[in-house]
Amino acid sequence: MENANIDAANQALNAVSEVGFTVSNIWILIATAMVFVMHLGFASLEAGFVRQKNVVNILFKNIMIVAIGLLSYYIIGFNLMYPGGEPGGFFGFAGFGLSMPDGAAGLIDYAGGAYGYHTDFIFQAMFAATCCTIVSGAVAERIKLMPFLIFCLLFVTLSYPITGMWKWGQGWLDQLGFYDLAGSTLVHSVGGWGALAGIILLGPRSGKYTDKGIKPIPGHSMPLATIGVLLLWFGWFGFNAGSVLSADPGAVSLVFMTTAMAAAAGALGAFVTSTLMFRNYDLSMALNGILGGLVGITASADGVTGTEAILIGLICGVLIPLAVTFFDRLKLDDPVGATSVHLVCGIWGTIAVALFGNYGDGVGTMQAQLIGIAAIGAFTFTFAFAVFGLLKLLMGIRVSREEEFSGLDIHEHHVKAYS
Amino acid sequence: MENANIDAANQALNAVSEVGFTVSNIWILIATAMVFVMHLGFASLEAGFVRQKNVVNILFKNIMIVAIGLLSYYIIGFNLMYPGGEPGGFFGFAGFGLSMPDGAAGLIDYAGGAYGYHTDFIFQAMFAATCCTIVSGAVAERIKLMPFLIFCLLFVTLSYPITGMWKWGQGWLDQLGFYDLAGSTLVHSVGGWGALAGIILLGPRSGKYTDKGIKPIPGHSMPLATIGVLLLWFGWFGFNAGSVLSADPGAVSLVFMTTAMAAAAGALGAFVTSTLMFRNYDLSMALNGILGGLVGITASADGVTGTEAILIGLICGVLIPLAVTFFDRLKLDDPVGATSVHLVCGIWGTIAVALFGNYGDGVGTMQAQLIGIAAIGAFTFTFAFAVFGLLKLLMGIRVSREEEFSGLDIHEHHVKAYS
Amino acid sequence: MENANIDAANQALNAVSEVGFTVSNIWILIATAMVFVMHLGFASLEAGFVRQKNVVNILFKNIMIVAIGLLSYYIIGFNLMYPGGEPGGFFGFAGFGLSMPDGAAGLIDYAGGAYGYHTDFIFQAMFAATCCTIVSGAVAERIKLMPFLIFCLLFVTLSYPITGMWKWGQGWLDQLGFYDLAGSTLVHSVGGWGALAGIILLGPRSGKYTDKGIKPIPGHSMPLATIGVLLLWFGWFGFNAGSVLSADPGAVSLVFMTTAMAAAAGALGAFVTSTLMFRNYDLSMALNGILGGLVGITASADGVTGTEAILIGLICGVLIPLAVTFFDRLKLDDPVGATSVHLVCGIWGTIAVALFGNYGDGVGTMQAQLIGIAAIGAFTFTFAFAVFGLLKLLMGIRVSREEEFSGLDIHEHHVKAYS
Amino acid sequence: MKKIEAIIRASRFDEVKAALESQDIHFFTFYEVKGYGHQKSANIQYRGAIYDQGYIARVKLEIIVSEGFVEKACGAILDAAHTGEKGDGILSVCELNMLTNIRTGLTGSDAINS
Amino acid sequence: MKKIEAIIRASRFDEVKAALESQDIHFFTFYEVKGYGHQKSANIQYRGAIYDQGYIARVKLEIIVSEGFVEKACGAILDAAHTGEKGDGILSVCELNMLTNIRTGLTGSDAINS
Amino acid sequence: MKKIEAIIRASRFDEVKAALESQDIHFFTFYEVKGYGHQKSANIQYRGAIYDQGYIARVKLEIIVSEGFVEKACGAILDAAHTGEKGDGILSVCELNMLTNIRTGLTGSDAINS
Ligand SMILES: Nc1ncnc2c1ncn2[C@@H]1O[C@H](COP(=O)(O)OP(=O)(O)O)[C@@H](O)[C@H]1O
Ligand SMILES: Nc1ncnc2c1ncn2[C@@H]1O[C@H](COP(=O)(O)OP(=O)(O)O)[C@@H](O)[C@H]1O
Ligand SMILES: Nc1ncnc2c1ncn2[C@@H]1O[C@H](COP(=O)(O)OP(=O)(O)O)[C@@H](O)[C@H]1O
Repeated sequence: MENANIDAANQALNAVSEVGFTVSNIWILIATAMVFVMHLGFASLEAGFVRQKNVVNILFKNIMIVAIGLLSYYIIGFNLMYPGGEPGGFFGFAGFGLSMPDGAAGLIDYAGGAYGYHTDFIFQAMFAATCCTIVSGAVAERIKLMPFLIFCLLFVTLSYPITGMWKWGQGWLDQLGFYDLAGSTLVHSVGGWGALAGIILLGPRSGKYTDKGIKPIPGHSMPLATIGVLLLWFGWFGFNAGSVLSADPGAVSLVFMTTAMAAAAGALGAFVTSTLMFRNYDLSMALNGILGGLVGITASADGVTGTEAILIGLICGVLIPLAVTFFDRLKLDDPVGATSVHLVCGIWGTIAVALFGNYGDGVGTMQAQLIGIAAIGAFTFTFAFAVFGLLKLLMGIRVSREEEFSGLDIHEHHVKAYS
Repeated sequence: MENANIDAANQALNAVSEVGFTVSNIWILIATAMVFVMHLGFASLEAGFVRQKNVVNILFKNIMIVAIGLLSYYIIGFNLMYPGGEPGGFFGFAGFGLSMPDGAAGLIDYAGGAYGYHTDFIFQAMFAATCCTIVSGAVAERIKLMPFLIFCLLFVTLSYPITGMWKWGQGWLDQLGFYDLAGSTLVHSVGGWGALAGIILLGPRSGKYTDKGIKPIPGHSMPLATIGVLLLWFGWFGFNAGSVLSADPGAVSLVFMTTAMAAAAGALGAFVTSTLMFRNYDLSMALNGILGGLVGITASADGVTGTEAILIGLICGVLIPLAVTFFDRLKLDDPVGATSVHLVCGIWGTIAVALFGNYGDGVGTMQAQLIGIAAIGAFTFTFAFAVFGLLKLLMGIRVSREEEFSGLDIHEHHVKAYS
Repeated sequence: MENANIDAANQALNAVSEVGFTVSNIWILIATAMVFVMHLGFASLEAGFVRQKNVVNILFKNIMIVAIGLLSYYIIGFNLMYPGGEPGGFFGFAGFGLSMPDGAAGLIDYAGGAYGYHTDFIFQAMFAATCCTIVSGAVAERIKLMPFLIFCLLFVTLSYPITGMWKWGQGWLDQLGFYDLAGSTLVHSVGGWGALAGIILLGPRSGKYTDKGIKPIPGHSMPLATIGVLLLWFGWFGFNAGSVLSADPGAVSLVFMTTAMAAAAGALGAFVTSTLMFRNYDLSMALNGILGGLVGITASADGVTGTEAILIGLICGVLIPLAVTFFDRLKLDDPVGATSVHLVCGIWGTIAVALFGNYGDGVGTMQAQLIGIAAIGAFTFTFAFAVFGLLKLLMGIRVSREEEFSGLDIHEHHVKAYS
Repeated sequence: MKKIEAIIRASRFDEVKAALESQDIHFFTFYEVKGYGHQKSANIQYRGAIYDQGYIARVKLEIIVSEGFVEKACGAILDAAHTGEKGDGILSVCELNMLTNIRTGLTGSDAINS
Repeated sequence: MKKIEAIIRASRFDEVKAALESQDIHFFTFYEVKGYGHQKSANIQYRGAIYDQGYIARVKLEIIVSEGFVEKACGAILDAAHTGEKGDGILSVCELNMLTNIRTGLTGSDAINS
Repeated sequence: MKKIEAIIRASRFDEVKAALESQDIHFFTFYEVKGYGHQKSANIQYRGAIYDQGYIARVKLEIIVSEGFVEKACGAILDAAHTGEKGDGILSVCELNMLTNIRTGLTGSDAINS
């Protein structure tokens, strides 16, 4: 009888864990769908920021990136990033394809009742393709399609999972105390470094930097760009709050709040700064400001207060017009501002972890953060530079002048975006 | 032993409450993200309904409204609207910024296990900016940027939270028995009254009302407007069903159903009415009909049957073309139909609470509803009129004729929406 | 005392079931909102794939389909599809309108604790309209508005629920062992058969098939089409994973994964095949490939491995350019490729159930699947052909040549999509 | 050299092009213009207000020919653009003082036979 | 027959049209063109870089009239298009060798009085 | 007064503009046109079907100059628009009967020197 009572109570407790698991798991799946929307956001934003004659090309690339990203992460990437074995390591590979443990081991026991194996995979897979999408915007309007897709395949299959493993796969950076909630460095800076390597090797779009100064090449559709940014903001709620990796009410709601505040502050910061700098209300800067704020808060969204989030975002917003102008001065032509948004704000956001919130002690954390930024930056930039460089040698990465003038759409796809 | 059993059972019960809290909380956060999408919806809709030459301007305004709305609600608005103290009051202020109670008090105990403090804030903050977005559409294509942003700052920081507090902050209207689930009056009419004040003081776009009659000024992109309306519909599921303020299965699923039925009926009502009135299948009317239906059901979505929801929505749909024609006859120029959708249908939806469903007794409820509509209308209109009036005196609110002709984009932003 | 213990434990167990119910129910409502987004996806995709002069028309149709679909499903459809009585039957009708059982019977007891009555209705109602949206794309640019809306009303009120009942209403196909998780056949092929009947009776757009060969009529906006497809993909997560009809962690996360993998593989398959066939990187094919993959996995998303999902999707992708070319050779003009995507891949996806995964024994299952495909195909095609044929006789279904040349927007709606 | 200018219905463009080709005239320039004439435009109706959009979208052709081709070209256009309904458009011819082919530098009728 | 061509400010189009109508000139063709002249365009500013878009969007009118109408038409345009500010545009007249109405086949001044 | 009309490659517009400016010709009008000529257009390919889009997008310039400037203007254009590849375009000159500046009312060559 006594035992029966205990059994009933235990049964209830088990049932509770199961329901708790169900909640967390479904939340991470919903977050996955929201992260998926970021691909749509990037596609819209980048399409809006290029000229009409290159719109089909950028859409095609972004579509294929998602497909290639998901497939290659399924076959190789996931097992390169979360190899299971040896914490603190530099590299590991758990074999090709998925191998879900049977029974509870693949479900409620997989991550301590927070999410199952398939959930883990699909959430991480959605993230993976993001780093290529970031590159695609920066190299737009002049890169050849095929070499770009090959670059993406290698970047998302090898480079991203390896550096990702260093932190999220319990690798050496994790051991060191490096912190990056959802990927200010692991995703955004990684994309930014790839973008930087690309635009250095490609050179600017012809006509951008003239003797008489910088000729702006306005994007062909501001509504498309705006839709893209707001969709990215929406998706980012899933990106950051899904990275809590459970439905823990305190953490998830904090992340929602800090994410929103940083984005808003980013818009404000970029608005004020660009208005002062250029004496003009520049929509593209405000849009980049939002994205900057989002990138900046990505590392620390679960550990700062609202006011700190506003500060982090505000600084991102201020950085955006400065960075855009800076890269332009170096004649590094980036049609969508990907390096300013993802690289600069990604680095700042990673540093911010050590300045705000309550992540370990100040100095130790700062050291870990700087090492992380440097190590991942060095690896990624070298990888991307080597791959782009090799492709340049082997098959060329830039379209001909004539193709550039008449547009990649008509040359590579034989259609026009609008008719 | 006995005690051990009781402990186990109690432990289980506690665990259940916590999971229940987790579910409710995550639902309201997801609803928050959906409400966020409404900002994208408004931006698209309004951009679609204005002329090409003013598209960047309207996008810029809508972006900045979200940023300003979130930030000012963080600093002041939230504590003005949910001051905690003295139920039945007219005004209260709980200090600047957020102040989350420690431990369970800010989480599971904050709202009886339905959502935590940060969730409460961010959900309400997403709502707040909406009222300004409504104004932005109505005053589009002729208002100066800076005075408009100042108006928004004051409207969302002071006016919206004060009247909001009357009901949702347990103020005097709540005490009176006034009912408004998600804000037919508190959000939509409030926006509508602000819009009305604005268009009265601004005057119509030049060329709209001529000696020869009304010259329609078609919106520049019907796809953009349609995308906007459907995104609004999507977001409205979060707006209304999130306002249940828990994941209560009965209430949330009822709200989903009534919301969808009213929107569908709104489309049908506007379609039939406008086809009869104008002998033309007018897409812009069907779109406004959907929005009208959504605004109309917002007050009562949790207490009416599907058939009642259809009736409420149908009447909204019928009202739309009548209201649009009515405002045009008064030469009140509203490019996106915001007053017809948000003010007229908002009032009707608030009245419908007393006619349908099971909210208290008929007469008493009707009285409360009418008092609520009148009081909030009077306060908001006066506030908005005063602010716009003052701004008109101090800095002017309308662009010059020449700017209007060549478009706000080139004059205020020095770019074109499309190139 | 003993009893008190048991009571406490039981109380805990009851509370757990209730929370479990809350989770499942809220998930299916969120899935409903995601399925709603598919209507926006279809509207964007179809608008993008038609010419500028017919954009308002296609948007108007898609808006009205949602409205008509929801309303008619409320009044008749739902009770035709889920009549409650006699499993194994062919037809049943449970009376007009909704009739939610009181108390727990309409909530936690309604579907074994997975979802309540209203949730059931609204989730199914969102599905219903989809089948008409599929038709609308295929018959675009030449069908008259009124007959089309009448067709939709009949199709969604009668044809879709009747065949739907055969499987999902526990009708004779269900008894037979026919399997179709979320509607490769029940939704997509049904839409595809309707589309086929329509385009046969309508004839091609004038100028499409000339003596000199097929003249392509490019869609007017590739960004719009791309946005549409990615929104559809997003919505499909809700469509497939919501069809699990609970938040069961294992099933839902499997479905998320297989859905994503099939879509990615569909893009890849169509990309490679169309590049080989046409020596051109055709964006419209890659987009159709994604949709094809999604349609293909819809029947079996809860029972195949990731690798099988990739295979299913890949074959869909390969089928797309072949099917498009095939229908073009038959001079069946389908501006958006609806028949290729929804009919061809829908049939393939339904067959795939018998080839992959673990649904019953091979031969028996294959028989059931083929019978299902044939029976539903025969019924639907006959129904659609009869209705379109009758409408053709009674009122004509095709616009005049002149209207076709100057566009349906100016003739039926008196506006232009862009100005 | 003469310059022929024709303002035609957008819906007759394909026919006119074919007619010109059948007369061995393969070179010409065209662009979209808007015209007021006998034919009135369809009304635009938006949010309950009706208005006369006024103009009709048309295509304008410009063809430079040597004297010998003027008649053939004009005949082809007059024929192919004709429907008999209001709105068929007009055809004019004017004199050019000079014509040069930019690629070859040849002038006069050589400029277009090269 | 004469062809009048006027390049005017887009913002004066409605006035010019009304002035022509008041002179009983209801038929004409127009299209959007871009011009360089005294009036300089507003600068475009994007992502911190400023540039002179260069051209100004203008409307070009083409009106074919018989000799008797030239003065009336030109007078109406000169009047209605005038603002006195830089950028008012120019008006030119040239001779046509031939004019035919495509619908009626009538030529010369009959072509536009039909 | 003469009107120079040139149909050039869109890709040579910047060069032609610079060449005109170097000849002190700062005023002109241009617009986008479509042309059929020796140069054939890229094919459009969509959903498996290929088709010849036919025309090529070009820019048309109109420059009104007094006699003295005709040669300089034509020379500048011929030079700057030349690539030697098929598709360079053509240049024509015709006589104007009258030219008036709308702002100043001045006529003839004064109309463009004011
Ligand atoms: N006098 C004119 N000057 C310039 N364009 C003209 C003139 N008359 C007609 N057009 C052009 O020709 C088009 C067709 O003219 P319309 O009078 O409608 O045809 P029809 O002469 O066959 O009745 C007009 O829309 C306008 O573009
Ligand atoms: N010589 C010319 N040749 C061709 N177009 C001209 C010429 N002069 C002026 N235009 C056109 O007229 C427009 C107005 O000229 P502008 O010099 O700005 O006006 P204004 O003469 O009143 O100062 C120019 O933008 C251009 O399109
Ligand atoms: N006879 C003509 N009449 C009108 N436009 C012409 C004529 N010949 C050429 N053009 C225009 O010039 C453009 C270039 O002509 P094309 O024959 O391709 O160049 P090229 O003479 O250098 O080979 C054509 O696309 C067309 O717009």
